[in-house]
Amino acid sequence: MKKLMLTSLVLVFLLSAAGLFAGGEAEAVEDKMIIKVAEQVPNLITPGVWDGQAFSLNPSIYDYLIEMDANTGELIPALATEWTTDDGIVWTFKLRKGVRFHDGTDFTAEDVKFTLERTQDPALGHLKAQDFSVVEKIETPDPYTVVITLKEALPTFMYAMTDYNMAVLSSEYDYGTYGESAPMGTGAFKMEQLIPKESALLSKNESYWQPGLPKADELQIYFVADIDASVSLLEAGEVDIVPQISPTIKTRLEGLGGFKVVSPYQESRFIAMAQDREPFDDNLVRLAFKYAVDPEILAKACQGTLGETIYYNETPIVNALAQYKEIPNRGQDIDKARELLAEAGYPDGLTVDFYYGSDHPYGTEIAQTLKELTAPAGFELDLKGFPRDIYLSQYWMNAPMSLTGWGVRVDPSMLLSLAFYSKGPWNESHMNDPEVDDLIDKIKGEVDDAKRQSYYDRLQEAFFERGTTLNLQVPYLVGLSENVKDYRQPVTMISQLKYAEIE
Amino acid sequence: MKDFLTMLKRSPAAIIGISILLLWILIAIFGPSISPYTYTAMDMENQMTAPGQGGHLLGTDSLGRDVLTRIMYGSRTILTIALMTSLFSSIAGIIIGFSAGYFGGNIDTIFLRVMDIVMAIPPLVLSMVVLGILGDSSILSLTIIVSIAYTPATARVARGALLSCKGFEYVDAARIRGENHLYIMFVEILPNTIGPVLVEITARFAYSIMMIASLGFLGVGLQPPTPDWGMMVIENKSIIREAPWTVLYPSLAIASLVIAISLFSDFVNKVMVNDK
Amino acid sequence: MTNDFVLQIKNLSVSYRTLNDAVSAVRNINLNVGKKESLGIIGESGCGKSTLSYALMDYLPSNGSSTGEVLFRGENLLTKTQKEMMAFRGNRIAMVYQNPYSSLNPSLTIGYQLDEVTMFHRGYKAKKARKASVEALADLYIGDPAGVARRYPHQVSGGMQQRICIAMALLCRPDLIILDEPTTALDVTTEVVILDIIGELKEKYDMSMIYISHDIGVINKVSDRIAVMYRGEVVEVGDQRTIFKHPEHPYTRALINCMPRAGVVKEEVRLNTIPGYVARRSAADTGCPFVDRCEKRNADCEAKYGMIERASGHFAACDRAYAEDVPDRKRAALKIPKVGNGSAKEEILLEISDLYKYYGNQHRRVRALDGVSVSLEKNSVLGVVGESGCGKSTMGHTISGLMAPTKGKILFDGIDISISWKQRTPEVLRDIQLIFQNPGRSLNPSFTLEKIIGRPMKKLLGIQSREERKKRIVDILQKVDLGEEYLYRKATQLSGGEKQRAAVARAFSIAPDLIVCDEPTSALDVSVQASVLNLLGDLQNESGAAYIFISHDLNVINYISDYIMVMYLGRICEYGRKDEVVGPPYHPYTQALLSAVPDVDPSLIREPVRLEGSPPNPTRKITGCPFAGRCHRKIGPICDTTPPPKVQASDDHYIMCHLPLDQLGDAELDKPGNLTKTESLMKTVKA
Amino acid sequence: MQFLTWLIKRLGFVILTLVAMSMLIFLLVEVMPGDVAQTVLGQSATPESVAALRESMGLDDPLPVRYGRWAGGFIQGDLGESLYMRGVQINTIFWRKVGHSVILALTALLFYVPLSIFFGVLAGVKAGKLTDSIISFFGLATMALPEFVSGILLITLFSVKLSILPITSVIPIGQSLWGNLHILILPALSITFVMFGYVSRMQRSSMVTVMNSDYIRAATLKGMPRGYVIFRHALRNALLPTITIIGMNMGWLFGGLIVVETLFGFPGLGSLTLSAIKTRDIPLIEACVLFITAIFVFSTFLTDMLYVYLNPRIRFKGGDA
Repeated sequence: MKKLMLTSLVLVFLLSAAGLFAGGEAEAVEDKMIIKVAEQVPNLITPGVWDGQAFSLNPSIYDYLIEMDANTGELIPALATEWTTDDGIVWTFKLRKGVRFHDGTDFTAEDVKFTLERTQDPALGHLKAQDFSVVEKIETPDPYTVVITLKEALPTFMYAMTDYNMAVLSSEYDYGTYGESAPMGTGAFKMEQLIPKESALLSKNESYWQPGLPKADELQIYFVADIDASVSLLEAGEVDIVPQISPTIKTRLEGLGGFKVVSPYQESRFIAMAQDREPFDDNLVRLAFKYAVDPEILAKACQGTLGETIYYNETPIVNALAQYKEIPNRGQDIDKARELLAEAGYPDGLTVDFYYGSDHPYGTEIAQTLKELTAPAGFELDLKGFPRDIYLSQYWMNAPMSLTGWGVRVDPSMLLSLAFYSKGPWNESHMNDPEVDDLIDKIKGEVDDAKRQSYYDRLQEAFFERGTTLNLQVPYLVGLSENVKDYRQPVTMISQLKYAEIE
Repeated sequence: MKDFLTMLKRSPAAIIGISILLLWILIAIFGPSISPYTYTAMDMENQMTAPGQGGHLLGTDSLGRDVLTRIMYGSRTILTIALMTSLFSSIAGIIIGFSAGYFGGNIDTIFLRVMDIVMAIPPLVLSMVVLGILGDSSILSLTIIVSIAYTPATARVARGALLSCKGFEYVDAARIRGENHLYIMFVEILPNTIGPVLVEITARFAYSIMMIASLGFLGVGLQPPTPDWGMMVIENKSIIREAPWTVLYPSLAIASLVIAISLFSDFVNKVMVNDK
Repeated sequence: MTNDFVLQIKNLSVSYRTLNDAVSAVRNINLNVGKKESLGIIGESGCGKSTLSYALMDYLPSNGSSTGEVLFRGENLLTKTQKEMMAFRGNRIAMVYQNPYSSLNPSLTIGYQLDEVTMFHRGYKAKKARKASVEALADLYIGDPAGVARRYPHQVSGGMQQRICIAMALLCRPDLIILDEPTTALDVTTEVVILDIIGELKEKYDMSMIYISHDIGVINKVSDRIAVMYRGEVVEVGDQRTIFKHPEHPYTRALINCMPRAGVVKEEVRLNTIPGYVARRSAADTGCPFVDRCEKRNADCEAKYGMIERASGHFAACDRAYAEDVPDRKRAALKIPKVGNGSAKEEILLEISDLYKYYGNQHRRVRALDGVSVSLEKNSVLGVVGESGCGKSTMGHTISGLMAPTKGKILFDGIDISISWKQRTPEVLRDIQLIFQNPGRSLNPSFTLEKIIGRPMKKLLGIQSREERKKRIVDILQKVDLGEEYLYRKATQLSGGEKQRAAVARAFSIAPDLIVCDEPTSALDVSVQASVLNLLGDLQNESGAAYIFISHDLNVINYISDYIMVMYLGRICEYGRKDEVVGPPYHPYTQALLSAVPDVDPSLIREPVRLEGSPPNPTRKITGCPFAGRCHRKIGPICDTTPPPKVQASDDHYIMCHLPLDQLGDAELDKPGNLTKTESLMKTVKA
Repeated sequence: MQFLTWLIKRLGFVILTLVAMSMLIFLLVEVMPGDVAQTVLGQSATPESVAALRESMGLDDPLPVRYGRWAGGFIQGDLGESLYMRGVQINTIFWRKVGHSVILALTALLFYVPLSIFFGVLAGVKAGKLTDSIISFFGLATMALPEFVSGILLITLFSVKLSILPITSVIPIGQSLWGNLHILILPALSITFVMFGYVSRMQRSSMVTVMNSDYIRAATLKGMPRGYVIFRHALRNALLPTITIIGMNMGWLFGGLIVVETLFGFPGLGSLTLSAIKTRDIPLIEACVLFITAIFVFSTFLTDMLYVYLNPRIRFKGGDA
């Protein structure tokens, strides 16, 4: 028996020793610049189909027609060298010459055409199907020119090209060959090895069109489901970049030293009140709810400070955009809220089912805080939290009240027609307001900036008066080790790791 | 009963176990009503305060909710679910296991095979798959699913207990008296299997607590803001360094309750089964 | 003389600590075992005889402690460490246990378990050890000893296992061998052979022996001197005949008198009983251990209590066995007329014809009943006797309805009841009752006696009023000598004898016509057995119910029955009135059984008939006589091929045998064809 | 010959169980509410596209046809295509994770089997003494801690305080598990914690039973040394129930792996199962659950064989003289 005991002890020892040696092995690798990222996306990379493409993997493999400058917010040419339109209906894109896909084939107008037409494939369920349904026809007069004719004028159409779903694919793209196991684009990095739900290894695209880029030789991405695990890898020096960390971890990392936390942009959390069903069909109830909310508490619950890291307003337009109109918060007023509720016919309060994705960042915190905050005014929120994908596929769009995360649309009009237009496909609050519809139509067709802005101003006032949504802006935080330089991620959410380097 | 108390006096482990269990039951019954907070009440002045500060005995979590209050409410949830699952699975197990063991023959063979098959899926995996796919974990669905997941095991125990009594001649005596099957199973045999059945119920009780905590940990258990201990651990895992109490105390609660029940179960086993 | 003692026990006491107090299991024992002497220790269960044997080996559980001295050839074993004891155990003192099967390690071969003894104690190498083991097995007349050594314990029969255990004990030629009820778990015909071997080997190897048993008959066969133990004390020691003929201690006398034995029948003698039961004894309890149950106690007897040499070599703690100041209790025999003898025949109550019962499936069919026909008169007792596996219990169970027979007919009062309980009418269920062997198992431990006895009343007599039932229960409880206070006791709170009385009460509570008694006394101590037998006799006489009394003990059967049926392998060997069956002419098997039964009276010990081997596999289809394989009177191939004819010895006595009637007498024993002891042992070697 | 018949019968039953189990799992997963096509296409799906996908996935076929197709694929080693990672063959990711989990499970076995048997035997031999009480209480306490609680304790001790073992069991890119065996230690230890209590208590009670048996008494009274009695006479018999327990709990062990792998981010079958469930990746769920149950069935089968081999009473059944 003692023998067994000894054997097991020896085993433990051997295993530990093996571990130590393994640790040493990694350091022996020659002098390459390697950027290591840990993120929660499992591995999914099919462009157009899932949100996870916003993470590091896709933007490194693929390119877009137009990029956004992370610092200035200006549009900069990428695969398209210039884009022009006269009336907002016919758009001409000139393409960059000499760009090659990772498999050596040339990048041409056919590829762009394929990428755009793919959005309308019904079996795919492309996330941009709605945005591009406005496209009438796509012509390729020569290999480096694409002419797009729209059904109606859309002066901000070029912004649609910056969306993360619009990575330019080779026209030979299909699941079988270039699908999830062997993705291929024109991007700064080439896929070397992909282990789904585990890790991906990317190497520098030596023939990248942008001279001097990418700066790193190798990109290593770990798919770690658990954010805490990712952070511990960062702390242990195993990785350099961890996106989507929580404010608490931010505080910790900053306290530890050797790390920095950046917030490239903010995301929105829309609290939607369905306009077509009880009780929020009555604007008094919506107003009552708005009066019951204390944004400061909400911000604290999200571990931030209102006005510094967290923003709150009653319109869907985020404060970082030029189109935003500053309207002061109405402030919490429980008495007023009760009054309004009584006026609406609910003197004893009311119960509402509140649906949300329980595993989405900030989801649980916001839901629980709202429940607490609005209870004194007479609202009883019945929390219905579901895993995010279940929430989205089964409950979202069909709930009296819901909480959903929204990425930033660089052009707010895209968002408005999607989510607040009465016939909008993602009109989660079932908003049906003639004035808002009218304003959205005007904004989309208006070429003159000042006029367009005046419509935006009026629209935001209308939202303040009778809108169906509350917008909580939460920071998107990325934890970095101190030696990471030039981490860029514009509001398009596309990380531009090609600029990043390790000192 | 007197024997029970005498035995109890001689078993310090059982006394500890029963005391902790009683304490938790008392907490579950009275705790919430003596706490100045509710389990969702947020004290935004005191986010992640250490135990003892700001009027929070065991500190607060990242939303400023009182950890002690949440643990007290949580004891209510977990005790209720665990008790119900252990009772339901035991009752179902007794009915199934007794029928199979009593009638024997093909019924028994089929029963054993079916149980083998169901038992091949670990209860945690079974519950996880069903709850995960349903996506909606209420106290009710959790109770039903965990009960079902545990039923094969309890049925096996019940069947074994019945078989150990079935050979006794008092069963034969009842038969040749013309008693019907139900009478024999539930009036003659059941009281004599009470030992192993009670042990099974108490052991199941402990397992249920671990299972519910584990499901909570995996995120397929109860949904927030229900104060579930396992969920409290996972919810606060990311702030374990900043506010270790938010993880430590729920963990301790789980451990102490499971240990207490296990000690109690051991004692029941000693008194009701081994001494006979 | 003192130096000749192999073992001297001086003032040995053993006590156990329990939760509440200390229990005195063995106290103040003084015994000597001389060289080559055989000491028998007799006592009822719980009297401390096994504890004594373990105390001699200095092997007590952790809560036990012993005081006194155990001098083995002058060395006090109790002061030795466990390590030092290793040199004695199995080497100079060896032990054989009651249950051979559980005493052998199931996962090691027999050879391995034998070899290790000499390897440790003699330092033998594997080969030599195996040689010694094989020789030891051969010593025990085990055929193919080398082959047996390669087997596992479960692959040999119970009798063989016990022989292996004995061989193991003898490997190192110990000075002293302790046998703790070595034959209790075995059938009588097997027991005879084992006892023979023990006697022979004791002589061969000049061993001293301590033989422990609850059965005076067995002790008589193997012991020179006998020690009687009661509640931890030796109350009397003396040589075999003195103890039987002139017991001094009232307990010894009472014990001998409560055993059914040859010539003791219910018509003539009422068995002696000892009131009460053997109670546990606490360490604080002093004085005469028997005083509570003693009929002969008087005011000053306790003062005079003490072990005194009453005659040369005869020690007793009391001399009041025949004290006349307290007269013997009257033990009037029942006024039971002998049945048969010319008196008018009673009506037939039960008629069984050609009854078959098979168990198992096509591959492995056990023929438990293989064509049995018998009938039973009203108000009579049919004793069914046979060794284990002969089908006697199966017969009882088919009659009582626990199972339906495979084939054949059972007519009860003219009604066909060859069906199981499921199809029987409530009347039939009521009229046939079954008393089980083990009352601890047949009374539901969760219920009170009120419910246990009241339930059949409610169910089968339809008495709905609880008060009415209660009245009747109290009546019947009083009949079985249990007071009203037992009404609310649970079965677990009763002693073995009380439980069986309660079971009897349950059977009688609904006034059945037929009671099947399936070994009702074999789980009980002799003193308790006697009272239950008396009770059964009384109640039968009183109620007029008929019994089918099943037992393996011919003495008990002989005592209680009117008719006896001897069974072997599912068939009847012999049937007849009691006196006809126990006297010649006999079936050879009956003869063997009768000769094998150990008798209480040492003067009656007969030279036993030794049977070969053990009963054959019951799954084998038998074409001839079932007993042919072991029969000492086998004629030839005819026995194996042709079923024996029914030889009618008198009107109601027949024998199933190929031999003619005149050759089935006693005298035939010594005729050629019967084997000598050694020959028969040699023939049992069939592996 | 008899053994062969037994083996064939037993194997037949194993196959039967697997078939029945696959049906059960298939039903369990397929009968659940929610439309697969809807789940795949998500929020933006139009009724036409859902219908198109249903058609192309064959979801409109009757249940038996779908089961036949699925099971047929399994038999040919085709685990199907992931729903969530569209276009990815499950085969390409599944076996790597299974390999990792098997290595983890075996490591855990290497830890807890000797440990718990050793301490179980020790407690059984010293039954009623202080050693026994300490071991028994320790066993109970570890058994009562859910894996994630003991795992967090281990992390706090070894990773946070001592910093000698990694918090997260991630395999560095370009390396295999074999070069990183140290990441197995903490997960294996947390499993050991739970299993130790369970197995050591079983071992203790079977040891106590055996030590109180007649044949141990007989062996002692044959003058055999105590150590010899324990090792040669008691251990083999006392190990039999433990072996059964260990074998029967293989499935349970894999269940426990889910929690442990999730806690440590270990890339194995357990974390794969959880992520499959969370993403409602039905083919992947089916593959994972079927594999876990298959492990249970086969380990039970192997345990039975081992039991028969070690137990002469069964091995030579029917070989009576």
